[in-house]
Amino acid sequence: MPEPVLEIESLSKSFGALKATDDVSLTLRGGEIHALIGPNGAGKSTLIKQITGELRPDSGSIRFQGRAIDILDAAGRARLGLARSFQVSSVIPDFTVRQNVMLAVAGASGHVFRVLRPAQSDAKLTAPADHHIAKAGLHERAQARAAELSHGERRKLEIAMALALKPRAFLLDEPMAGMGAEGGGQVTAMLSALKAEAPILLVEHDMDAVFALADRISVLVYGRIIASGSVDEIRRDPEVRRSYLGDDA
Amino acid sequence: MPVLLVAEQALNGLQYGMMLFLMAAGLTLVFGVMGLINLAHGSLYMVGAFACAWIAAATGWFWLGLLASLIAAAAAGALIEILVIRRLYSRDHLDQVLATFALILVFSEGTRWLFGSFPLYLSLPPALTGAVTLPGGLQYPLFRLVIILVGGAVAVGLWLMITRTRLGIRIRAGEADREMIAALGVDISRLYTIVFALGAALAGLAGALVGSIQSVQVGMGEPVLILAFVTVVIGGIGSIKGALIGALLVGMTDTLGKALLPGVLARFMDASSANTIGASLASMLIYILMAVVLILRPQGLFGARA
Amino acid sequence: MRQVFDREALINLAIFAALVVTAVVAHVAGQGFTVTLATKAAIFALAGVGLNLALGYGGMISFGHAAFFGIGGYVAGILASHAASGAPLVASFAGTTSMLAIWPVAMIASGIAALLIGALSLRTSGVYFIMVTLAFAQMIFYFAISWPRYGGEDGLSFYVRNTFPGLNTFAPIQYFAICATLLALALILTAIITQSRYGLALQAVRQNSQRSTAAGIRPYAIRLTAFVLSGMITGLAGALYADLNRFVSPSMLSWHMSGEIMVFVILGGVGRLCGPVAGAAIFILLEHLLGGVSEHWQALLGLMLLVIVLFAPGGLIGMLSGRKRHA
Amino acid sequence: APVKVGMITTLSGGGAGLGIDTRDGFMLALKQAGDAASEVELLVEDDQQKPDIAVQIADKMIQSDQVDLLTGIVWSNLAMAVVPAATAQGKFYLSTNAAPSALAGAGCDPKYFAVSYQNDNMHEAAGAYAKKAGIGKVFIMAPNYPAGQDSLTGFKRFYDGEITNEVYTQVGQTDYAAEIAQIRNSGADAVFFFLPGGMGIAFMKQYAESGVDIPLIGPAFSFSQDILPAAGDAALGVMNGANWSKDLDNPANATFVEGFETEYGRLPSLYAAQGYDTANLLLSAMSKADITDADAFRAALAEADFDSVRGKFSFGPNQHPIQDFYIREVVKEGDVLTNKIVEPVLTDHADAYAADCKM
Amino acid sequence: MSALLELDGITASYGAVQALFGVSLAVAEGQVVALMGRNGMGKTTTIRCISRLMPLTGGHLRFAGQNGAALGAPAMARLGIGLVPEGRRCFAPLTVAENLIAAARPGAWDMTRVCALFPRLGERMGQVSRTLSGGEQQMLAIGRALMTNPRLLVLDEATEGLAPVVRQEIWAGIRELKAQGLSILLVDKSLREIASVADHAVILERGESVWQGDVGALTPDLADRYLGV
Ligand SMILES: Nc1ncnc2c1ncn2[C@@H]1O[C@H](COP(=O)(O)OP(=O)(O)OP(=O)(O)O)[C@@H](O)[C@H]1O
Ligand SMILES: Nc1ncnc2c1ncn2[C@@H]1O[C@H](COP(=O)(O)OP(=O)(O)OP(=O)(O)O)[C@@H](O)[C@H]1O
Ligand SMILES: [Mg+2]
Ligand SMILES: [Mg+2]
Repeated sequence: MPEPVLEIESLSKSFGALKATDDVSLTLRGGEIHALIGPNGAGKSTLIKQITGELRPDSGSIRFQGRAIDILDAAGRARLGLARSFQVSSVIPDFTVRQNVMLAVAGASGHVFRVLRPAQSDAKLTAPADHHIAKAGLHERAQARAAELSHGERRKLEIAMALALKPRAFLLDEPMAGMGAEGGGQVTAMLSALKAEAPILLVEHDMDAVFALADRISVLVYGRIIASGSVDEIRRDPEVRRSYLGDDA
Repeated sequence: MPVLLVAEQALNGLQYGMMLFLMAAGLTLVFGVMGLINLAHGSLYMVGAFACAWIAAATGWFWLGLLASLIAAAAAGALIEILVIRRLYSRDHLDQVLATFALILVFSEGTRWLFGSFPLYLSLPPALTGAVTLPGGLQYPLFRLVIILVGGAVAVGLWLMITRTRLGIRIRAGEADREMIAALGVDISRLYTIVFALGAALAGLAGALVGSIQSVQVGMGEPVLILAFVTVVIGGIGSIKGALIGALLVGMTDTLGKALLPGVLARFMDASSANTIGASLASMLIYILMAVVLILRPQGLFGARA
Repeated sequence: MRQVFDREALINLAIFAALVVTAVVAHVAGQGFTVTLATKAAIFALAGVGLNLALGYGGMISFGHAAFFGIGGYVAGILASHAASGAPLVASFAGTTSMLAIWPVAMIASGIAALLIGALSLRTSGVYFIMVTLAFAQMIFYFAISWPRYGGEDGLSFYVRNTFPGLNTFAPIQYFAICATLLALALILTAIITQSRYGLALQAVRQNSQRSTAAGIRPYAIRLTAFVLSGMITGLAGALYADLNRFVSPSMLSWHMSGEIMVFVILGGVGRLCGPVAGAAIFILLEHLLGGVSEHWQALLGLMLLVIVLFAPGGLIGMLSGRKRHA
Repeated sequence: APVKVGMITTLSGGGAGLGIDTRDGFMLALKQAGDAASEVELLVEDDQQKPDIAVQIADKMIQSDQVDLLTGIVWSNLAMAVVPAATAQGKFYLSTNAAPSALAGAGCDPKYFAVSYQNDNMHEAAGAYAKKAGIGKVFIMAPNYPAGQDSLTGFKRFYDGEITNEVYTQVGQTDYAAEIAQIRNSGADAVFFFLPGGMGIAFMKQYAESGVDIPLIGPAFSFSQDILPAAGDAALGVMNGANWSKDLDNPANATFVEGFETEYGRLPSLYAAQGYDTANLLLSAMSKADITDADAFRAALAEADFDSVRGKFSFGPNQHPIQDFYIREVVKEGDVLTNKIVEPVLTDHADAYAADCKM
Repeated sequence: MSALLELDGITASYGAVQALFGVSLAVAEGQVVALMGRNGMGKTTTIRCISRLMPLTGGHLRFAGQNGAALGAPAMARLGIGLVPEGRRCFAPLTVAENLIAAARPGAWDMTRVCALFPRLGERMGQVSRTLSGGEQQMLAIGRALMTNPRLLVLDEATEGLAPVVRQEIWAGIRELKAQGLSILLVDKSLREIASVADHAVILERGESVWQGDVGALTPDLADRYLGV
């Protein structure tokens, strides 16, 4: 079995009386897509925020590539190669698509305090950016302002930015949301190619995609993991069917 | 220091706080709840004071002047909302800063043009003058007690309006997403005109009331503006309760600072430097208070997440 | 795309050239005071260029830049007055009248102030940031008013302008040349910074700091750096302004001053390279022209400003370049 | 030869009333002088009560307009910014009001004349009155800035009784409840306060409401004719030290007061009186010497050979006035509040700094 | 009888960029119409035009017998358009209850009924909507539109980001609303669900309506060509 890249141990986070995540443990191994599913409000996004460092857990610890990252801030974790996409698209609205991705390249490089060379003509930024834009299928829109993108196009930009971080692990919060059949298909293809580069923790409600992609699935309900296993195991699990899948599966 | 003096100073702090709240109440509505940066708030305060002074002098009737202050300020508020502010909601906060800065110039110079450069006379009606004796033998001006009451009443009224009425909820919804509230069928423009006029009327009322024990002159609104902003920000933007608590805190800090600091410093240095240094520190005190509050709680005491 | 960019660059050049030409023509025509006005415009523009870096590019709406302007001014005033009186300032150092020595000190002093104020204020954001910066500036203002050592409210005069090797700083046109050169340098520096990788990060942080963080960028450090730089440039402007008047007073530290610097930036165009230059120049021109029209010229000025905000969103440069500001 | 006069004064903003009176008083004198004033060319500019603007106007008047003489500044901080630089450039400066101590002592200058008073004088007069009236204990109060500190120093220079409290208020403060509470508890027999402009109005109104009835004393500034209508009855009975009053009994003053009322339809203030005197001083010097001969002109000014509305008037060695000071009381004449002279308190009074002036 | 909502050749632009080049569609009383197309084809833009959040540059828009192009957004909403916008757009600092109250207009739908439809909202009445989970926000957006008691419910990707069970509930809800006779215009990516509820479909391609007809007539061939299925 490949080495675990990301190990989460007993993460808990409460908002007042509400336990958004409750003693969650989870691993992400090299080369896999680990899907995290669960009803709305189960705590999936909250979990991702704790992993990326946007939220401080109340207790528990996180190891990434064998080292504890609990003391790192969000930017530090991103530079280590923890890339994330947002559930609600989050881009730099007045930047072009290309500038958005260049920003991610610059951020990943860790050298943001360079002032002498114009960014626009810095091949260290532009070349990788163009590459990732093409990969995400946005090359025709490279010069468009992000604010002018349609919803689906913006989702693609999120993925391009995640790619640009040269990640060692992807945390994708509903990358499929809002993609049409065609776009969704593209993303599915992209993700299955991507997992060779780095493992993916995938939060997604699109079960067709999850069942097609996931190597493992964990189910989070009311902040607790109630089941974890292969696609078939999860599909058959009566508790999961009742609380989440309904008669979809 | 004698007990009675301490009691009186504490009462003064409370009263000054309430006065600040009264001055800030209109701003709380417009700045705190609608999210509009209106530097011309002080000008509306001035409009109220001038309207009151003018009508009171012309008719000899203070209460008519007070009514006039409400009407004049509300009208001025509605007018600038319709002519200027309305075009700026969709713009940057910065355009609001520039436009309302321009309005200050127009209002101040316009008022001078109408009323001249000299301060106007406005004083309290006999019914409100004089001092009353409080339990414990403390003599206290009646008017200051009235300010405490009016401030409290305005606070409660505003709080009820904002949190309990549909109007209040819709205003806050409009502040969060103007387009969306319009798409739900609420005529947000008219709503904003009403709220702005209401905020202006409160500013005018404060101008008239406070002006009658301070001075009514061009430029009287500017120090008020800054103090009102400080008050609202300490309490937390969007919170009426915050504005009230902020005002009381500022009032107490300022009054007690002025009263006590020189005495405290005199233990460490000679009397005359204690007096001047104490006074300088006292004048910086509310800003220090604000900085400390915001550094510890970046969203103000009762503000929602920044 | 390219075309439009060039248009704004041309406008920038034209604005700066207009300022210089005004001063030179006035000098040739013997209109010493017009040169002084142009110098004042250049200095205010420099202060605005400083603020623009924080406000326009970094999205930090500072309502307290008068603090840095005033600190720069007081550094110049204090050094010069000590040099004049011979009273030692620290140890045996008795001030200086050399601008070349005064400027770095002014920039360091205002930079340190910006570091302290920025480090604390940047914990907040939005309107709260506006108000904390104002609070810090007010503290310094009240301190200056009541601190008798350097004149308090009365301010501090130093009668003769400080010196610059090889130039007669008292000649209006020569002093203008100094100020205009520094302004040009600051503009070039701003252009370089904003085009760079760091500039990209700064502007990204302004628009979406959550996203920038997820891209591995620390918004706090990026912002604080810009804030300090911004304070230093405005501080330099303060030192120049002190020398223009040979006088400093707490009015340089007042919130009106902060407001005015902000107005220059907004009037000219937020986040536009030459926005502050256009804004300061127009403001001073209006102030000067309208002052001759009526005693109530401030009302006219207010009306003019209103017209500009309402009908020229994006400031003067926004109107001229006919294009939304691009990040 | 013609004399070009540059008047820098405050015509807009909160303090505009004072500058307008200064200007109007000055112009009234020119007007009344008729042909004698035809040689005077007057330029007036608004300093907005901002020191930097004042400096720039001074630069303009000196560089572009080439005035011979400057005058008109109301505020000390503006005067400090303008006067030394102007005299250094060889221009005369005649002060219609502000006369900070820095320019009266070591910083005096042959081209600088204070036609008004020295800043401390009014406070000294109040102090002298308190002493003369045998007031045992005084509470003193002023804003915390140099003029305020000078004011309390000036008062104490002539008052030798007990000071119960020495309180510095905030500049621009509008609420005085805390200070009034201290006054109530001070056990003082009188309160001396210096609170110019709106601050004074606010204090007096609040004091009148407070039920405290310790008598008030102040310098003339807070009770000048521009302030009184706004303060209203709250100012009644306050004693204030002054170098001029509209009821001073001399022919020049009668002409002035009557002329001012006819011309402008309001009562003149102290600032108007000082502006008027300054113009007359200038005219008197012009009739004796040519301004191009600076030494002669200076000598002519120093003679002070004009009919002052203050009666006796001469210059001391530091070119600051030697004049009488009075205590006035705020009274009501019909419906109008104004001042009435009670008694003179200092005669032929100069200032405390003259000895430091090496000229 | 004329349709409740009728669009005829409408065009619209974002600044200088034209986004709609002629969209025509009609929704009859009680009908459910699906608006379909790939990403960026103009579905949301069409909806923004209908809700009067964007000016038309050409074409005709009629709703409930009135010329919609002449109305502002609030007037249009009061005529009976209930919008569930793309991206939810709940009023972030307001609580769930306040979000609902802000929209409320008298009629059959009230808080009780909305909570019956989405019990989760009932549990979270006092929570600030900013902190709701994605799915909860979506429910709130639908509930809020219902509170206006619309004649035409307009749903822009209303099931996006919802758990399968909830999505099924929402589709069931939509079918229920349809059964009650409410007219609905909806945008969604799920062909299967659309087929189960919509009567009629309109397909957009590059800002133009290129196909419309019965949902049943939407062949796999057409779906492949226009929707990339
Ligand atoms: N800051 C907060 N304060 C209070 N409650 C919160 C906060 N953030 C999240 N919650 C609550 O925590 C729970 C988990 O939210 P989270 O966003 O993690 O859900 P999720 O699993 O991502 O759901 P979805 O699939 O709908 O996106 C929700 O009930 C939410 O309302
Ligand atoms: N605010 C905007 N400014 C400029 N162009 C825009 C803006 N919003 C959308 N567009 C452009 O208009 C076109 C139509 O966008 P629209 O959002 O209507 O697409 P859509 O069909 O809803 O796509 P999706 O399925 O991705 O939501 C797209 O090309 C998009 O880039
Ligand atoms: Mg989520
Ligand atoms: Mg869409």
